[in-house]
Amino acid sequence: EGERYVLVSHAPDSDSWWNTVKNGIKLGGEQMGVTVEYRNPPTGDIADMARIIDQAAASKPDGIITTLADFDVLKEPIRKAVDQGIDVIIMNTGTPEQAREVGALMYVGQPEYDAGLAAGMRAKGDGVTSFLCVNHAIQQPTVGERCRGFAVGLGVELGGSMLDSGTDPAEIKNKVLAYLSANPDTNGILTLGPVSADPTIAALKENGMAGQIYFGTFDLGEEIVKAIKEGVIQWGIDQQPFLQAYLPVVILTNYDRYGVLPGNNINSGPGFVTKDGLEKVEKFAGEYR
Amino acid sequence: MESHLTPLIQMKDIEKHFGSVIALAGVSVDLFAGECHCLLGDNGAGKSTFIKTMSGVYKPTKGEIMFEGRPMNFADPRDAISAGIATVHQHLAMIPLMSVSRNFFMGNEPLRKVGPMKFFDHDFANRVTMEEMRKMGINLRGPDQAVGTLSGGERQTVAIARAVYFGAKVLILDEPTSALGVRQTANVLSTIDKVRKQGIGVVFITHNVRHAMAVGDRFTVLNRGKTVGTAKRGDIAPEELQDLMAGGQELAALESSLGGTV
Amino acid sequence: MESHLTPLIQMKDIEKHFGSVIALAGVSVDLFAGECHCLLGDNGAGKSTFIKTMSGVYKPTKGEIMFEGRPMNFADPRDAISAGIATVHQHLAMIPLMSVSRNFFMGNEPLRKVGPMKFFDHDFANRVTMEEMRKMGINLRGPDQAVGTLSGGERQTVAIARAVYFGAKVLILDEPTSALGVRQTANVLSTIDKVRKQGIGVVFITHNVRHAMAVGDRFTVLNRGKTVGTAKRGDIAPEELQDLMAGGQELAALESSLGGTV
Amino acid sequence: MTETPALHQSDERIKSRSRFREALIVPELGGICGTILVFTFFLLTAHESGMFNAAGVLNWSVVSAQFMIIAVGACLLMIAGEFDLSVGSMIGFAGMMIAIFSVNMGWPMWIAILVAFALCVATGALNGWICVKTGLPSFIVTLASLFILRGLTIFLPQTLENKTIIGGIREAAEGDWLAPVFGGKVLTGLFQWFGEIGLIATFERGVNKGMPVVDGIPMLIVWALVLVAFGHVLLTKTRFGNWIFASGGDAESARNSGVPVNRVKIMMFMFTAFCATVFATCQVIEFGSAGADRGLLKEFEAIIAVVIGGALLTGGYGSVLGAALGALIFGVVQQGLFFAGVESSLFRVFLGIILLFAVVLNTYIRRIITGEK
Amino acid sequence: MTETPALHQSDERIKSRSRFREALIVPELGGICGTILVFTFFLLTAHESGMFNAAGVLNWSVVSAQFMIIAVGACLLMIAGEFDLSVGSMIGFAGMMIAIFSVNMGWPMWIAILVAFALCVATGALNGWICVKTGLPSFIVTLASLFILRGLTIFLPQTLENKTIIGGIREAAEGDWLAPVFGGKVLTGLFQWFGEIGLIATFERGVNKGMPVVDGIPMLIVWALVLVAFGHVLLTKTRFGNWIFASGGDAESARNSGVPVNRVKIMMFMFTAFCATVFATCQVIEFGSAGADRGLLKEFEAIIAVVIGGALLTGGYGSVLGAALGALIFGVVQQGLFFAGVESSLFRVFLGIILLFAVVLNTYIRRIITGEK
Ligand SMILES: Nc1ncnc2c1ncn2[C@@H]1O[C@H](COP(=O)(O)OP(=O)(O)OP(=O)(O)O)[C@@H](O)[C@H]1O
Ligand SMILES: Nc1ncnc2c1ncn2[C@@H]1O[C@H](COP(=O)(O)OP(=O)(O)OP(=O)(O)O)[C@@H](O)[C@H]1O
Ligand SMILES: [Mg+2]
Ligand SMILES: [Mg+2]
Repeated sequence: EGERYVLVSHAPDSDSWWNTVKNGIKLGGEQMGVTVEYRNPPTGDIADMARIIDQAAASKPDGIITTLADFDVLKEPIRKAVDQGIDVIIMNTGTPEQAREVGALMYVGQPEYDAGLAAGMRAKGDGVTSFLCVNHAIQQPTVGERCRGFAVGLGVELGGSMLDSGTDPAEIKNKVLAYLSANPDTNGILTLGPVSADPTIAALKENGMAGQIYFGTFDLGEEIVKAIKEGVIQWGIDQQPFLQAYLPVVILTNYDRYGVLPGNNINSGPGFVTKDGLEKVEKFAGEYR
Repeated sequence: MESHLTPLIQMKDIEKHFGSVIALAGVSVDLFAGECHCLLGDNGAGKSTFIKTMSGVYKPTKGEIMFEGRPMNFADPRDAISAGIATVHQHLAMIPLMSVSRNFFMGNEPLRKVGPMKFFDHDFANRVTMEEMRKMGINLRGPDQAVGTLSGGERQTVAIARAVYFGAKVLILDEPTSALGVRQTANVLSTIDKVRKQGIGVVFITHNVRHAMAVGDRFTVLNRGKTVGTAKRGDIAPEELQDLMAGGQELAALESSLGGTV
Repeated sequence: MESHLTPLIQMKDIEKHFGSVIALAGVSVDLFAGECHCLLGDNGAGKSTFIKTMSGVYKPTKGEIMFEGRPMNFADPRDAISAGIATVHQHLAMIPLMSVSRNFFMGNEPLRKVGPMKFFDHDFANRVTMEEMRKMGINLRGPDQAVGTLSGGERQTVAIARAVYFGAKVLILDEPTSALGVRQTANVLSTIDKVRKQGIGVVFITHNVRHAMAVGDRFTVLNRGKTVGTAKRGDIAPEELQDLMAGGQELAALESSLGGTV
Repeated sequence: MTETPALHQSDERIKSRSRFREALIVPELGGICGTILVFTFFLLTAHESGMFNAAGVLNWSVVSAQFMIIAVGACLLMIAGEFDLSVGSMIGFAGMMIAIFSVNMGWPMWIAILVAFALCVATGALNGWICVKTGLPSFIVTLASLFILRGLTIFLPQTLENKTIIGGIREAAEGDWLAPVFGGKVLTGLFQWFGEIGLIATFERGVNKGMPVVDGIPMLIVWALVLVAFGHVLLTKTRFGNWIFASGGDAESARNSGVPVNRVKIMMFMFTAFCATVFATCQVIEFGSAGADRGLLKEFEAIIAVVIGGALLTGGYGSVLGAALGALIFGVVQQGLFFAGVESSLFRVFLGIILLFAVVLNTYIRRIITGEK
Repeated sequence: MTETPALHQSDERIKSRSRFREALIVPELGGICGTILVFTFFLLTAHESGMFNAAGVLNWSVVSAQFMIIAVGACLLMIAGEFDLSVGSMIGFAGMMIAIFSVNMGWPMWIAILVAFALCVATGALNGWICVKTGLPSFIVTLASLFILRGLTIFLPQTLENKTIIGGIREAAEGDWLAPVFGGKVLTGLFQWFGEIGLIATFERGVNKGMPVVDGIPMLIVWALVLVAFGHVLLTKTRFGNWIFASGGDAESARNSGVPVNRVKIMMFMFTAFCATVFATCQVIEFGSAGADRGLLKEFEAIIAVVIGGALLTGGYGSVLGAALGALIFGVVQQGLFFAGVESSLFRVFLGIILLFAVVLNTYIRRIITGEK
């Protein structure tokens, strides 16, 4: 009873997607009767994140749940935490192999590159030949991996098709419009989250290409779900961040209390959300999905 | 004759401390309408500090200010200005980047009504500025020349012309002639003379005995933050006054080698 | 007698334009060692601009500067200083936030060797500063008082004391006495006198005829950016000089009403 | 009084300069040259990309209008001698407040908008008050507000709603009388007609088939123009404008001359906050959602536009029209780079270079023409 | 020469003030008070959280040391009257250059490091040169470099490697003679012994089992202390220090007095760049990878530390020791908030409030003690 866990993410403060993760640990913590603290580097600087893991370890929690956004940077602090007797679970980014290497108990998440690759292969099957990838977080290396995977899956060069869009919705919208106007042969769009997806939807509605162009996105949000329903977006990749946060809390608690542990890593995604079966998704988008 | 009237301003036992520095240690001065009261004294005697308490820039640490017989407490220079005290500070109150005419009317902008709205009347401001500066002996190149490009004396003249133009009941001049040429100085002195005759009280700070003697009705000498004494015109000789201003020290030795009154 | 020697500085037909403004339209002045050359003239006549070209602050638009007989081209004030020209500008070259002693030695810091390294010799700087200021008649509270808290005259005295202390061959003083009290003025004038006797050439700008007459060997009057003329001491009466300074205009009317020479 | 020589005497000391050259010496000059240059450049390099057809023009106009709205506030504040680094956070905060009030609390949209305005303008006043009272530089004070407002923008929706993006604002705004003032379009009839007579291209496919590509001028642009006009008149034609210049030029001197410097500065902080809130309101009404990451780095973009427009960072000099031109340049360059198909990760590099180029050009032109040394 | 009255006369106009109070009037005062306050606060509230055990102390020390390294540069530059907003981007850029040179191009580590230093210091010099030559405010010039450097930091690895993180630096640094100067640890023997006698907790499992949790003082901390000492001596004890104060206090006056203002400013820009590169090198050597997101917003953190440390944003006044204390306060507060378990989205709110509080306190204490009005 009353164990204390710390979840460390690599996301900057303003990244709204991580909110679902916070909801996951909140619910997990309540249900298991443990406290879970959420920590992140305010600017998304991964070197700062390493210090936060050190700090978390120094405060002697019962376990740490962390992302592995940059293996090189984070392996040392995580391994040190493990060596001090703290149980660690890797979530969200990273790979099962890397998780094993740093001595973590297990990995729960969706390897970004692989998710992008799967999406790219799917899009290729649907006939996409050239694409635009709207990246609202160019400085964050993990998100870009999705584009890279997508390009490889599609079998085309990434080249100039990744758009450094910034986070201002009007600018994203108008940049997408400008890009599409300058590159009229583009027949597929990939957005990397609600921040880039919402204005892109608006852009497509404005230039009349909504529903005409192949459009996939990562992560879910209210507008995205609505757009899937309207047929503007073909699919959204849900990596189920709620599970990425909720499961480690449950697993760590049970491991601490009873010593039980699943025998394998858990891939929480990629799950393709399409028009079918949107009801629950719609209700909880941005909150638990 | 003045003693029968209430003074325009009465400053009683003013003290002003800056942290551990005692700039004024009890100075009393009064000013009647229509007189030119010269404030004299050595460097650092506290003259500027004193007139700043008079014009609302500083609050005195101790002491009382009476304006037209009523105790007065200026919260900031704006209060003093609206009470009718116009001041030309030693470090001029000019904005270098702004044009002469904007500076001239700063805080007293002339307005022109256009329907329900009031706009800055640039034409009027420009005209008056050129006119007033010409009266002081300065020919401006144009009213929209930036003050920052004027010479030191030209700048000072703008400040004085402004104070005189708006001067209401009291005009305070802190070393107005220090940077001025001969002609401009003569103009300022005769302006003081004219203003005084209109019934305005003038406080005039200077280090130049001749300038003081030329226009002063009364002379108050400060030394090291204290009043040394006040004398009426005619009661004191220039040489005596000069000795007082120098803090009572003998200047004879020096003067002889340099030929006459400095 | 001076005409046999080469002048220390010879400025020939100096012109200086600021954009469309012609501040100097051909001014020639020369300065011999051991003389005090007074530069006189109305406000805006171009005196400050002229000495700034002399001290390397401005590059002349046209004209030639000869220093000790050789043509000279100062790229910046540092060059002029190292050539031996010390200047006290009208708008003082003091840093308000810095202490008096740091200001005093700014650009000429005394060094103390500790092994292979050289450090700022604070003790020496403080001692000299207090000493020199005392000589000028100012008692500082301490060498680490910030210049910003000094009175206008005190500040000016620091600048003059500094220039005199470091002054090498030429000392330029732009209205040094304008903000000074009687005692400090006397000190500055006698300092000029002393310095001149040591063989240093002094350029002295002032609006006060009496100050000019007290120490000047030659007088050059500028008007509207041009040289009006140069006169030797004794060749010209104060009243004449005064008329020249005022741009040749008659001041009689004014003077009579204000009592004697301004 | 001595009579001075006749006026014409003073002319001997001024080189003659043509009227044309005189007229050029305005703070807007750099902005004007920059605008001409930028348009020439993109007309030459990107005319085929659709940058100058109706949709393209609207595209960069909207982005420029956004910059203009915040640049006007930043410009007046900068002339008054202060900075506001919290503009970006304020945009996020204002949008979030509107979302919370209207969607979560279910208030009518117009109340939500008005309360958000009141809150933000009060925050601006607080910023100003702290600066004025403590004498601290506004850089530091508003840096603190930057952190605080951004923190609240993340924390509040998180606590109230478990989300950091709140949507459904468009629905909440339906039928409201105030919302169209920020999110609507004007002159739709005119554009419809343009489309019909073929002046403007029409959609060839999709749901809007047959409609004109541009169907009206967004209120965002109207707001930008109104604010620019207001700011310009305020600054150059009124008493208050003189006070703004004076407060920024030398606060001490202005105070000694009776200018209520503190009041002027606080009011300029409030105006900046007002502009930020206009920006935020237009944004949430248009996009229908408020996010915790809105407005990031907008404070810098505002400052950049103002400086390109010829204002001095140190205060006391500048022009609202210049700032508006700066915003236009900034918007056109930013969008133009995308129309021109520049590799997008090089976008920042270009932005930096153009910024530098613009300000250097600005200074240089001013020097050539005014003949400063 | 007139003899002046004896010296003691001048004392009548000064209220007596104790020596202790005199000694307090230093720019560091606010920093000292702040440090005491912050430590007291966290000792009371977070003493059980492990903040003050060996690992905890090391944690906030390292973070504070990081701040110190960039604060020293920012402090001297600020005193010299300029800003550098490109510090954060420079950190990212320097790290990325080291990574590209050593990993991609396969140069020996020491060459990579030295070339990166040369590049960055040259960039600093360029920043300074542009500021000095054009007379533009450094705010704008370095804002441009912020964009350019960040853009390059994203573009270069993107083009070369198709990603924005380059790893494998630790491997490349193995056996190099220069790398340990940035990434090594000192006093490892002493800490070993501490661990043996039980002063420091030891690892419980893994390859390091039985080793102390803290096994030495990272070179980062050594660099911080060395740079602070160097900066302090430079500023207060040398001729150049006087020039720094003078250049920032009033560049025009300093120039007229013969101070080579331009040289001083450019050198301070170079020193700031040097500090940023030290930061970056320590970071890449310690963590083994360079990313495009490194150093984001570090420029503000440096400025905040310097201002908390009592320097004036307008230049001409400040102290390196104060800036170091500011960095310490900032580091302790930032990590302490984590230790104290503050809700992470409120972290920024706290940061903002503390920043504001610190500077207000700073000004206020200075006023009380010096008795300014
Ligand atoms: N803000 C301040 N802080 C500390 N000391 C001050 C301040 N202002 C003035 N002083 C001190 O108070 C004394 C009086 O200064 P003040 O400027 O009033 O002298 P003054 O009589 O006008 O001299 P001057 O003739 O040189 O202008 C001086 O010694 C000065 O150093
Ligand atoms: N930087 C500048 N830009 C434009 N005009 C200038 C500049 N500096 C000086 N001037 C002009 O040049 C003329 C000469 O100025 P200067 O300062 O040399 O006069 P001065 O003789 O020193 O006057 P004063 O006795 O009042 O100090 C003035 O009319 C002034 O307006
Ligand atoms: Mg004075
Ligand atoms: Mg002059």
